[in-house]
Amino acid sequence: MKQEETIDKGVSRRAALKLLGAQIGLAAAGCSKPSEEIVPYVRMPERLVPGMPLRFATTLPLSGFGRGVMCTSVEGRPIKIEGNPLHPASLGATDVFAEAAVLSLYDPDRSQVVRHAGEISTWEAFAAELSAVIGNSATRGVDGLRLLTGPITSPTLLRQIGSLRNRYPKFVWHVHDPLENGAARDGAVLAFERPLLSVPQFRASDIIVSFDADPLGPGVSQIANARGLSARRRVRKSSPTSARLYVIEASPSLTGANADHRLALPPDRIAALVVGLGRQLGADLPDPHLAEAEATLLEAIHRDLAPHAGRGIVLVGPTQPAEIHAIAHWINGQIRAPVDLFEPPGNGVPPGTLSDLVRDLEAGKAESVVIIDCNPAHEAPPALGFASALRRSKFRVHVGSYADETAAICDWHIPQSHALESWSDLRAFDGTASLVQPLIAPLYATHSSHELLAILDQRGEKSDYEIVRDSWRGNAGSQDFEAWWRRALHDGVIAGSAPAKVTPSPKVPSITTLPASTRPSLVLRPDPSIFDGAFANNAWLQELPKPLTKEVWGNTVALSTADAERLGVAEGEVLRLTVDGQFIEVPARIDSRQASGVFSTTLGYGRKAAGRIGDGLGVNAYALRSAPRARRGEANWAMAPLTVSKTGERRFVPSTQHQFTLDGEPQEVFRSYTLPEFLGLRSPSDEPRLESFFPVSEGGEPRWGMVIDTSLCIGCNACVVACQVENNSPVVGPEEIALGRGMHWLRVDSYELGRDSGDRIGFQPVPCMHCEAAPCEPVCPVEASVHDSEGLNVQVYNRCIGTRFCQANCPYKVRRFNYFGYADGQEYAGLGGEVMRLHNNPDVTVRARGVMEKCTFCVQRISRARRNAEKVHRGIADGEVVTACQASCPTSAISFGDLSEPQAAVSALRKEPHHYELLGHLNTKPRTTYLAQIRNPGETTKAKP
Amino acid sequence: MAQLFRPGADSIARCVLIAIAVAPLVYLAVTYAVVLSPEVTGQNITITQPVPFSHEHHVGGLGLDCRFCHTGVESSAVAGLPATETCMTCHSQIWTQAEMLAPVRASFEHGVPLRWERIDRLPDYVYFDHSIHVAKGVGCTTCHGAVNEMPLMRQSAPLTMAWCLDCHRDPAPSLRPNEAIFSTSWTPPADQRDRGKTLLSENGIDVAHLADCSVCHR
Amino acid sequence: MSLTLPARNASGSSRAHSLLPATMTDQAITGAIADPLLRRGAGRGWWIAFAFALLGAFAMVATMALVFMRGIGVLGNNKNVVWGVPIANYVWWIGIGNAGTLISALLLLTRQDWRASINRFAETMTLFAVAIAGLFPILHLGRPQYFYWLFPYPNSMTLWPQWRSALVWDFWAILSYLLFSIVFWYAGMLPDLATFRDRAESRRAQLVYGALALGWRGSASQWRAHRMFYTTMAALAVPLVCSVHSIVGLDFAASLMPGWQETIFPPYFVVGAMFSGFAMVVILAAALRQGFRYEALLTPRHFEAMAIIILASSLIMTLSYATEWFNGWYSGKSAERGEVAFSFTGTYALLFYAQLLCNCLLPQILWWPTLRRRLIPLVLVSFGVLVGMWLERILIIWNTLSRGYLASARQTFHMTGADWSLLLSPLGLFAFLFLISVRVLPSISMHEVKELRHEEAQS
Amino acid sequence: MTRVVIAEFGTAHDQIEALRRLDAEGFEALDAMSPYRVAEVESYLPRPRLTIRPHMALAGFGIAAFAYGLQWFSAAIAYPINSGARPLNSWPVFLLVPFEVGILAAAIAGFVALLVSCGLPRLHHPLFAYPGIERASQDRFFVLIIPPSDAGSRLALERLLFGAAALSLGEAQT
Repeated sequence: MKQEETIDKGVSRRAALKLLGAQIGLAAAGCSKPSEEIVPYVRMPERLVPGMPLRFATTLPLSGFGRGVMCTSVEGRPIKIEGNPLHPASLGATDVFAEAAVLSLYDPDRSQVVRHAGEISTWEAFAAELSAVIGNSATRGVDGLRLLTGPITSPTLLRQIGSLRNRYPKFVWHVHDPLENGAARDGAVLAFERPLLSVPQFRASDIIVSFDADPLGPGVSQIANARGLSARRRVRKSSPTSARLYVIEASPSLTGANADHRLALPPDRIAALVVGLGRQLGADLPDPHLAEAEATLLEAIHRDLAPHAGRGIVLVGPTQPAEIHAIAHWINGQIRAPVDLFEPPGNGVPPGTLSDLVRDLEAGKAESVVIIDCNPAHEAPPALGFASALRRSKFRVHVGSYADETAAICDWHIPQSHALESWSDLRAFDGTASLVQPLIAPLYATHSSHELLAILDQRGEKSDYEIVRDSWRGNAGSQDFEAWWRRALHDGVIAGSAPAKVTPSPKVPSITTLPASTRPSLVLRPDPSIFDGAFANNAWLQELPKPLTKEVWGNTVALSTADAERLGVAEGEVLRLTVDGQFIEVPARIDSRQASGVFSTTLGYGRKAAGRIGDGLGVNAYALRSAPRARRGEANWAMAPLTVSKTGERRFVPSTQHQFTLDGEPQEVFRSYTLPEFLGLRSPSDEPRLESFFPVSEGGEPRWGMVIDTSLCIGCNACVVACQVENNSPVVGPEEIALGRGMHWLRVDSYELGRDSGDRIGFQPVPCMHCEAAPCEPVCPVEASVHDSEGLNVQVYNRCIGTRFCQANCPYKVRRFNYFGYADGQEYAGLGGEVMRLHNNPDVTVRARGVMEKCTFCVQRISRARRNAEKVHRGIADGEVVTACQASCPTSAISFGDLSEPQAAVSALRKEPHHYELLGHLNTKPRTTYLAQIRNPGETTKAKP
Repeated sequence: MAQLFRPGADSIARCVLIAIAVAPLVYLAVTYAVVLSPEVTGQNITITQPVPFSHEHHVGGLGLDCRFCHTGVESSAVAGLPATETCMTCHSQIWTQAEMLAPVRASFEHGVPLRWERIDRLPDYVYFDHSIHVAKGVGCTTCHGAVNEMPLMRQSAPLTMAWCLDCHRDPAPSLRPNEAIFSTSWTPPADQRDRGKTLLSENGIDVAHLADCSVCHR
Repeated sequence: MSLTLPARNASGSSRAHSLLPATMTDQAITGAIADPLLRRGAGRGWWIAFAFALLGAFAMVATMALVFMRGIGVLGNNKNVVWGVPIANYVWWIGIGNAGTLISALLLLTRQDWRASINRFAETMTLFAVAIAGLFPILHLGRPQYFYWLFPYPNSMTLWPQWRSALVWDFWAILSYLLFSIVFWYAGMLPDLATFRDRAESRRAQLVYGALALGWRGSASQWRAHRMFYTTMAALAVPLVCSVHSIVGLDFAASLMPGWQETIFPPYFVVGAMFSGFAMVVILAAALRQGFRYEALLTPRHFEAMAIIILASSLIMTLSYATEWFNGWYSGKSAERGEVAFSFTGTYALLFYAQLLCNCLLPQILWWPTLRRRLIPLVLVSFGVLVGMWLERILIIWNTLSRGYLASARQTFHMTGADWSLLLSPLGLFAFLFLISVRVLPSISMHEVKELRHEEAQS
Repeated sequence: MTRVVIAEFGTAHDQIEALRRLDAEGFEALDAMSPYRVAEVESYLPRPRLTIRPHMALAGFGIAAFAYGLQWFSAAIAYPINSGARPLNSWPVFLLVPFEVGILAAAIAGFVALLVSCGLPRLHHPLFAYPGIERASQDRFFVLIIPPSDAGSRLALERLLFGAAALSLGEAQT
């Protein structure tokens, strides 16, 4: 609502650069005091007060779907993304991709100019050639014009494509989605006779059974799923219940990590279990011949689902064929599962596939191809032969944020504006639409897809602003459109735009044979950090430790301990994986939680034209994707047969955690109880307090404290990136990580709790503990590490001389040292570019080389809240200070507040029976404390391997 | 054997020994003096500006309120410098041909901002917030000096940490009533200490927090 | 601890001429010590050694420049093992540095007559070793340009050092110890400088030594004051030395990390310092003896006495290690026990066994009198001890910081090229300084040797 | 400026013997010079009270007290900062620095006192002009005697000294 005027009146790029100039001046100010300029505006933009941040609602895309966000902008620079509570795909939280979007915006490797045949060209030249080509085609009815895009939910884009279709009757739109779950769509067709989308409502569930699905893993509905599940797992003294999660999966996923019962099985056995469950519920299906462990687990699931009619959900993942999805739909129907079904967004005619396009290209039927915002040259299965087919077209245009692999095989490359630079709209995974509004004028001469489609449509050049508004003019109804528009922008969500739910009855597909057992097989997963590869040049994401492996800057192939022993493979040994004659060579990682006979790796790596950050990292697993097959959609997720051979090479992908098992006194580190055990716990106030030589001083008020619920933490990492963005934490690069360095203030430790704990992973976010008796403080010789009167353990960067005694003496090892000027002149790869300074949070010092830093409990946010409160002579309310990690958390696992306030949420949490201090026996009196993980396994069953 | 040294050598030797002992102390004293000198702190040093703007004339003479130009001072961390259009509110009417205002007119005409030299400079790691100081009873002239008497602006305080702490540890002598915040003529009354104490409690200033490192550094 | 010499020398009556040959008259002693410096040029051996040492000194300067300019990221320290080679070097060099003054003072107070021949160069060794040791805490800082913030001086920030930090204690300990050692060394050398002044042939040497001797005349009243001062200094030196290395031990012991938080650290560090210090003195004595033909001044009896101290120290070190392991177990804490187990079986186990071999087993050959009276075995043992003691220091750091409390924070240290250079090149710098000093300053105390000879003659 | 008789001896033994005889004969020995400390000579020579140790003690304890005071002032008064919840005046650990600097101060004070007691620096001293005195720091031993006023005693002195194996005899200013 505010943004509209701001943009219209022009917080121009120049304005941003002016401030940039001031910023650089500030940064250069050293001891010798070089002169420093103040550059005021010529005309003051309305509502902008220098130094005051503004927040705007917008929407960020992921796989074509939108997640609503609130973006903080300082003097025209978007610097921080947070969740939009009103948006169904955010609910106030974020995921790693949303948090990292700001870095992509300022990425200096982004494409900045129009290129023709590799040479710098202009938009005008392109428009001229395009109209010539289209004009030429037009005389022949635009026979050969093809549009290839990624998945699209944007109503405006769909409208524009529909318009193109009307204008050129033979025009065809193709969609390429490397992460497509085709089997699910086909399964829905089998069950409902139409490709319905299904959205499970975890919030309303007691029993969740996941057959290789990963609802908590990275994806468009991750946040909503996690929010929903957390609502059913928030175990408190007052509500000692928890939903039960069964996961049967081929390779470790976040969902599996959070399971109460987990069984690792190859994909074909998982299918057998679904068939078995169908049979148990009365479907006419062949006998799956279950092994004992499988049968025991299935029995337990069946026994659990029966009494929870209407509160049980069965989910099936993309590795399963369409029939299995259909059976799951049927099962969900039988148990009245809380799953919403609705029609997928579209514009009437379903788009063609990439295979269709390749076929047409080879047949010479596609003369002109416009590729928008997708990278099939990297992602398409090699067997499809996309690149060679594309070369047969006469006119190839690529529109994208990067001059990537696909741009390299096109004649024209048009730089695309970032989502934070352009107007658009998007639908969430549940169909809710919301607007995308720019937070900054395009940094470079970039264009939006809307502008491009508009000139394709030849209805005159129009700004994306006008195009998007045109799409919604009809929606205002009786309201004044401007008011409606402002409301939609302000809320970040368009009320009533979600499609109606449908309630068809599913039917059981008729199958006679079960999927054949072919082992070893290969299972692919989207990468938890760089997803499908589109984020490959985002250094924050590349350096984000993957939740389960803690690997960064690359990918590995995971194999089970049994397979490793059988093949004689050691950690780091490079394996050659061959499928259908295509092979890749990936370093091995032995994972005890991997299903035997299954090798798994993640997609997105092996980029060749991603940029300075992403190039040459990892191995491209898309290369192993087999060509599209019926009933499995375009994108294959499980491949067999797989041939594995050793290359004799060893290569290690750097990782940030090297031991995943707890030893010594696990109770001091990570506590995990079953629900019955929880009920028997004493209240923490009954526990004896440790004695100390020193007088007890709890400090002044407010007494800031944080409580982290490890039952709720799903390990998604959003907090880690949120912290990095908020606090200007630099990236160090793979070489430094390999040396054991890194700058994340907040890390999520993951522990394998073992089979006795249901194979669950313990996720423990570890920020600074802000110990009241902080071991780091008395050892600092210069008072750089000290306490403030509100109990924060503060690190005064400008006083720090870098003895590192504090970190040596920190039992939690939460301090991070700038061995080089990671943010201060010795940046990794292109991260030192001038434009990169724009992402910095002006409220947080950019640390110099040689100083120690660490979590501050977002002291800048505390300070802002304090100043705001003090200006009007009031106290800080509970919930007024929200730390960056807390704000991002999709499960609200992190609480922060004033411990001296008995009514504060944190005070209540500290009284929970499963509350504990990390390494409490050291008597450091941490202000960050934990709630133990509560598992809810079934009583009579125990999943056996 | 002949004498190696002349009789005067003894005195020289004594002087050398004493110098060795005294040199570190002298070094300390000299550096301390240098660090506090205006050459290093910038105190009272006038900097050449693109336009020789006179606070003496505008504030002292015309009686403009500080907030007329420094609009952010009550709401934001930075007080802000006026946009060129603020200057032009008057100077499109008066002194329209003045030579010294040529840069202002050029800026307005071409949309190129004026580039002022910063006068009161704090290091990057110091987070100073104008609005909270103004809200709590610290007047403009307390830190910026009698700007109404400055034909050209200069930094009137040393802006060292010790100087900041003087007030943060004991704000009472520097606090003034709300209505006098923007006054350039305010001088502490005789019973300032008592009045300051009253203002401390009225404004809810918790002195115990004020010398925390995290108040200014983060 | 009491250090007794073989019985035949213990009583005054049988000590006559036992340490120094009868041919060593006052004149001969002066000549033997002063003339190689004042009347003869340096030999080829010295020049060759000097060339190598110069190379090492340059390497040290280059490494320091690299560390200062690129940042300490060039070293292998990582986010959890935040300390590494510079700190180990610091402890090692300060250990070497402790020995000189300790030897000189302790042996003076306990009236060990063999002290006279070794105390001067041991003190010289102390000065250079402490000076080099003092470089490392600065070198390991992230922002070495601000090291002076450890000093309490009036400043515009109104900030002071944080006196509870072991690093501040370190700062004062090193500073005090270095200055104290300089005073002790210089005062002890005053009469010898006067000898050099009087014996030098060139006018320039006369003037330089003359100025340095401050006009020392050797009058009885001067000797009397000198002795009073010198013995008082020796009495102060012993607690000072013990406190210095105890404080270095407190760098670790005053923490709460497993494997560090141990009350045994201060005494065990002091003994460790003496252990490595004597090893270094043995090596330097052997080199001087060969280089300057000091056979008459540095006799097998000197070496034997030092060998016995090395042996005794080795036993104490072994006991300390055993105590550490026992306490680790006895504490009942899994982190402490795990730490001990980690040192035996963890990442650095091989280095740990090498340390035990060098510090505990190797010196045991000195039980054989024939071996400890021979130069080559003794020097080899000394080299072993020096290596073993460095390993001990680096493993104290690596083992604790690589393991720590949290399983998730375990991390291995990897040495970089700069680490190796920083480890080895200070030896070159030390050799460089020491070689220069033995060419220009009396490396054996002439007046004390003469006094010893006089006392022997009297009795 | 006093005139003294200087006798040179070849060994410390001769020097001691000469002093013993001088003392017995009632001559007043002013000082002795030797290349090392000959403890036995001191009983025959004037022994003014030495104040080196009191000065060292004074400086040592004084500076130590100052150091403690500085720590207390800076940590508890000037800028009281909560460091790991430790008491502002953490006296046990505040004793370490005073100990170190106290010893340093004692050493420096002692050295200054030594120089003062020895009358150093004294680069130019009349005795340095005495021929052969350079061997006083190498291998010769000298005795300085206040010359008797009457010629008879003077002769007795000379006889005594030569009898005590003096190598040479002379007069000098001191």
